[in-house]
Amino acid sequence: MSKALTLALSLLSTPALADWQVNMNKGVTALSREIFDLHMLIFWICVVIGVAVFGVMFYSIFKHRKSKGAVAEHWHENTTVEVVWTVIPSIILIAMAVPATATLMDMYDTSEADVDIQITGYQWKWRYQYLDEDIDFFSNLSTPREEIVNESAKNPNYLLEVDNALVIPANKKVRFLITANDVIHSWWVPHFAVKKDAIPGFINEAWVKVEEPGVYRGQCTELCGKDHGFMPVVVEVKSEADYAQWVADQKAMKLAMAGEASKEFSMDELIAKGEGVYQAACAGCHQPNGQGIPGAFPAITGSAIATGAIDAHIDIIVNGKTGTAMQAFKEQLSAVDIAAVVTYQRNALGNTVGDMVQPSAIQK
Amino acid sequence: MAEQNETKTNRLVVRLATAAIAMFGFGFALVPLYDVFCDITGLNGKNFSQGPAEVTSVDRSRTVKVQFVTVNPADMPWDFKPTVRSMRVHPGEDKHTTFYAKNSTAEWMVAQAVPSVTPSEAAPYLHKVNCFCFDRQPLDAGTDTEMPLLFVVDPELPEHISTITLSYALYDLTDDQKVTQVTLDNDKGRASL
Amino acid sequence: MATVDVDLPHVKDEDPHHHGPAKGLGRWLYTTNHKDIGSMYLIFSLTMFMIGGIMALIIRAELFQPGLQLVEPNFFNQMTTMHGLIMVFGAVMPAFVGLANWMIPMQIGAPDMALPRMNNWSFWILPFAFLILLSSLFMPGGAPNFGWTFYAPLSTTYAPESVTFFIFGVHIMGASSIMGAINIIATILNMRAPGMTLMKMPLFVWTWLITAFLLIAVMPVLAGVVTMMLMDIHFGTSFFNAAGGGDPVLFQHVFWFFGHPEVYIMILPAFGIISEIIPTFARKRLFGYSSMVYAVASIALLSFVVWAHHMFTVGMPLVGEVFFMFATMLIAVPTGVKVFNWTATMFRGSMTFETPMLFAIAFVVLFTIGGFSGLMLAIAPADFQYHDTYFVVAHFHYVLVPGAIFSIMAATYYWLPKWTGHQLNETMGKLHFWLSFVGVNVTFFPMHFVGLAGMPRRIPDYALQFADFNSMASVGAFIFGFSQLVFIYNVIQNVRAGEKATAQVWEGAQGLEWTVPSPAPYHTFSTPPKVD
Amino acid sequence: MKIWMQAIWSVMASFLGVQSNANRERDFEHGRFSVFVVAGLLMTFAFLISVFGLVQLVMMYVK
Repeated sequence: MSKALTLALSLLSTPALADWQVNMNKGVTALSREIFDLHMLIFWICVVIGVAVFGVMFYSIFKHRKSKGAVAEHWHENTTVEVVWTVIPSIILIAMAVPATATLMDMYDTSEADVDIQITGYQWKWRYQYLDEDIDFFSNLSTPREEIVNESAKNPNYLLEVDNALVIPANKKVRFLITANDVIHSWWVPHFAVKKDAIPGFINEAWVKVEEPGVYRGQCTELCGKDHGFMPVVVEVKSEADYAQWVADQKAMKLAMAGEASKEFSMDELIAKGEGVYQAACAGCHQPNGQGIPGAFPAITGSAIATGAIDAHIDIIVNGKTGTAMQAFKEQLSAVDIAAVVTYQRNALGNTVGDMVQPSAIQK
Repeated sequence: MAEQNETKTNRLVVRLATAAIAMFGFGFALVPLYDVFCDITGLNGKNFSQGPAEVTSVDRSRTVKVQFVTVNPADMPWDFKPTVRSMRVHPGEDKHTTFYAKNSTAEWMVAQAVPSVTPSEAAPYLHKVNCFCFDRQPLDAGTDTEMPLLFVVDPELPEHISTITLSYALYDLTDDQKVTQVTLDNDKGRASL
Repeated sequence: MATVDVDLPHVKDEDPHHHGPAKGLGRWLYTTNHKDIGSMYLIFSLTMFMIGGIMALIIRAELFQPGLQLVEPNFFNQMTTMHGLIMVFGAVMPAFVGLANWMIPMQIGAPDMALPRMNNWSFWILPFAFLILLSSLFMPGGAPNFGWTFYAPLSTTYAPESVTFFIFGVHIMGASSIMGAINIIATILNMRAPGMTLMKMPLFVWTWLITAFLLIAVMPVLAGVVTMMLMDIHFGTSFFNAAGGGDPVLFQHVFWFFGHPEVYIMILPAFGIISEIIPTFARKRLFGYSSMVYAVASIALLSFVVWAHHMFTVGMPLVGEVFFMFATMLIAVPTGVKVFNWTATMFRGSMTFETPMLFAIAFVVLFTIGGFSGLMLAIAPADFQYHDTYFVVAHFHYVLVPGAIFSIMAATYYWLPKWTGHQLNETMGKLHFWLSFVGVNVTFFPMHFVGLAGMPRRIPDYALQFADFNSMASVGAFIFGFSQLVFIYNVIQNVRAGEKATAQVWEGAQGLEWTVPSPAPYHTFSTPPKVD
Repeated sequence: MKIWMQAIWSVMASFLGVQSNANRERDFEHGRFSVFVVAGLLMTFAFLISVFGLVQLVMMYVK
């Protein structure tokens, strides 16, 4: 009785919007619908065979019971029957493989693409580089930590939201060049039916042509370590005009960022900005309170580097430390972000060194 | 009867044990077998072609788009990017491009690039006549360089392939170098094990 | 290791001056008796089943609700990895080896296994292999957290230090399996009673002979792949490290070349058990015995040519994908169709439904559901949506839990009266069956839905749209988990007391093992039986 | 030669998974174990080649 109670309680307590999706996403591309149809076709074939087999079995379970006086017969071999019930399902299922091959060949279409995007999997984030334009950014999980540790209510896109989504044009062939920086990841967007492993040292390709603009969410689908469940994929499909506008905005923003790097900042501005950068990029390992995890990730509070020479502090953030989990953040953070987080780490989390560094001094 | 059974069992056990050891060896034999299989089918975008390709005619009627992509693995601080993002080539003609690399750290380092081609079907048709990825590339602190790549696309490239992407992952081999003190890899093959 | 001391009641067997088992711990440490070693394997497997089960409950408790409630993501990954390793190498395989040790000599009329001392040795290294593996939970950096399939480079360059303990543990488990396999082949081929030709052997013996050949062919490849890992981690080679010219995809190919025959190793003995139980309770001979023998034999060869259907999204050339799709379909169908033989055995039989038969029927129904989802996974384009999601988790749990585990439970309930000499308590057996049946379905059926909806594998937390089915699965997991305590109670109760079991035990049972008294004397068939 | 034909036929039957009792008794009475192993490996190799051919055929037909 107590089990049923907990079951009922659990179902009531989850937010109402959680839907009961039981089937595969039909998706928004011609290919994802083709795959959905293949999925339903093989599903119905299995259901038909299953109903036939289990029907006979349950019929004989009820009819041929000893308690009903059934007497067992003595035949125990009939190769013709066996050949029939082997060849027929084989033919049905092998016939199934022909349309599957057709779909697979469409998926391996190597015609020229309109947009080429390099997707690089990092330990626990994605990096998108537009080959034709000079756009290059990281896409981190943006679900606040409070929601993950249940200190605040979970928003509808819990764990499926990022700070910078990948933006692609609708009705255009977009080609993804997928690789990885450290371990094997896998880039998957269910509504595109695109899933390709990101393997370090090698490059894979996939493509998509999306018909309807919209936001489509997916996740990393190959175990890649601690935060494998926390590096989602969000793709924003815009109409061609909006996409062109977005590209222009990105380029303008890049210029502004360059300009900002030469600007002088006050200590408080740097610390304020540095806290945001710390929570997004460093808290994952060094923990929000800067204590780190003994034996795995060193603490920032009272760390020899964070309280020592400022150049060494900058160098370890810019170039990382070989052979350890400390990555080179040179390409992941702008000069302003690096200056801000260095100043923040030296004057917060229990450190009171008192010095600061300007973005112009950061030599990338 | 028992002794005769004894020897039969012992003979069988010896045969089974050697089969097990043979399969252990087979596990290791899969490594070279895999490389041969990759070379033929271009599986996983690997291609080991180096040196001048026996390509005679230049097929002016067809152009193929060749893209260059670079990836820095986990702890590789160098700046590494192609000077030219992509180019259109005629199959059969030799083409040249360079890759820019800058060692922005404070020590001498040595690195090696690992090539990978997509679509993997095109891998056997992209001949690298001379490639910086054949050897290790040392760079002093703060210096930069332009590394050459001379390649030719084989005219027998299957019709349906119109774009080839050649990617390089630049790996830091400074520790290896210090540990093994191997002189620069002179057998011109891909990085030895 | 909580060992339940199974002290077989000493029954005077027909040879008065023959001494019974030694007394005390020495009996179990130095035993070369196939019955004692069989019991030790089964007790060890039950212990590992419980430990692996606790880890499964930790995983399901964390996944009961969205948000991180119980464990750190890194510890969650350790739990999924250890759950997989312990269940595959610690619960399922030793249980089948235990059943083989107990029953094969009695079913072929042999006095004992061909190599009794090696038999003792291949059991006693197992507890130490798992002590090595389990001790890594307490090491700095924690236990292995890279999944039971331990893909490189996560398992080589990015692994915790305990990966070396994992490698040695796997080496020792492999050695134990290979020695067990050699022992079983030697026993079956050389020590059959006169008259017990290969043609008359029970199907459990046949499936184990084929499984033993698979083990000998495949466990060394697993040993090879972990040795390559060891060399990559410690001796500076680059088998799987792209920096030195290696290739992580090479790891996947060599691992799955071992992996797919391994999943057949875990299901063929189950086919053998079910083919023993259904004819007994249907009181009708197995339908198409020859077809079963030949189909099982062909699996031994064909299971080596389909491994890459585990890697459809790794980026294989088109020809490779289509080839492995076709090969998988061509093999999956003839083997799947063997399920019809059991149905035909039941048809027009005269059936009774004691506990072993209930488990066997549940095996046939639920294993077939797992087989159907396997056929869906074989369709390469569709696999791009299924791969590494909870749909795959649902598939392999349906073929392993109601598959291998239910067949082991069915075998235990079927042969326990022969081992302990006491009749089974049917009501308690049925209670255990129905609780497990409900628990297994409530746990694993919703996983099909969240998998299709887009929930990836091996994640400690998930988006809100997967919340309801996950909480249902977690409740089912606790039902299934705690109902195994009923199983332990049934086994201990049966060992201690119960009405005297006859030699025949089940009315429809055939086979040499039913000609010896129950409980089976310490030494059986010292003089080979007459097989007509 | 007859032995080999029977062995190959039996191996093909085992790939389909259907075999008559009569053939089984014949195989186990007269068949030699090594013949069956070689026939099995040969047929597996033939199976690989035929599947590869089937794949090429289907890909040509479907293009």
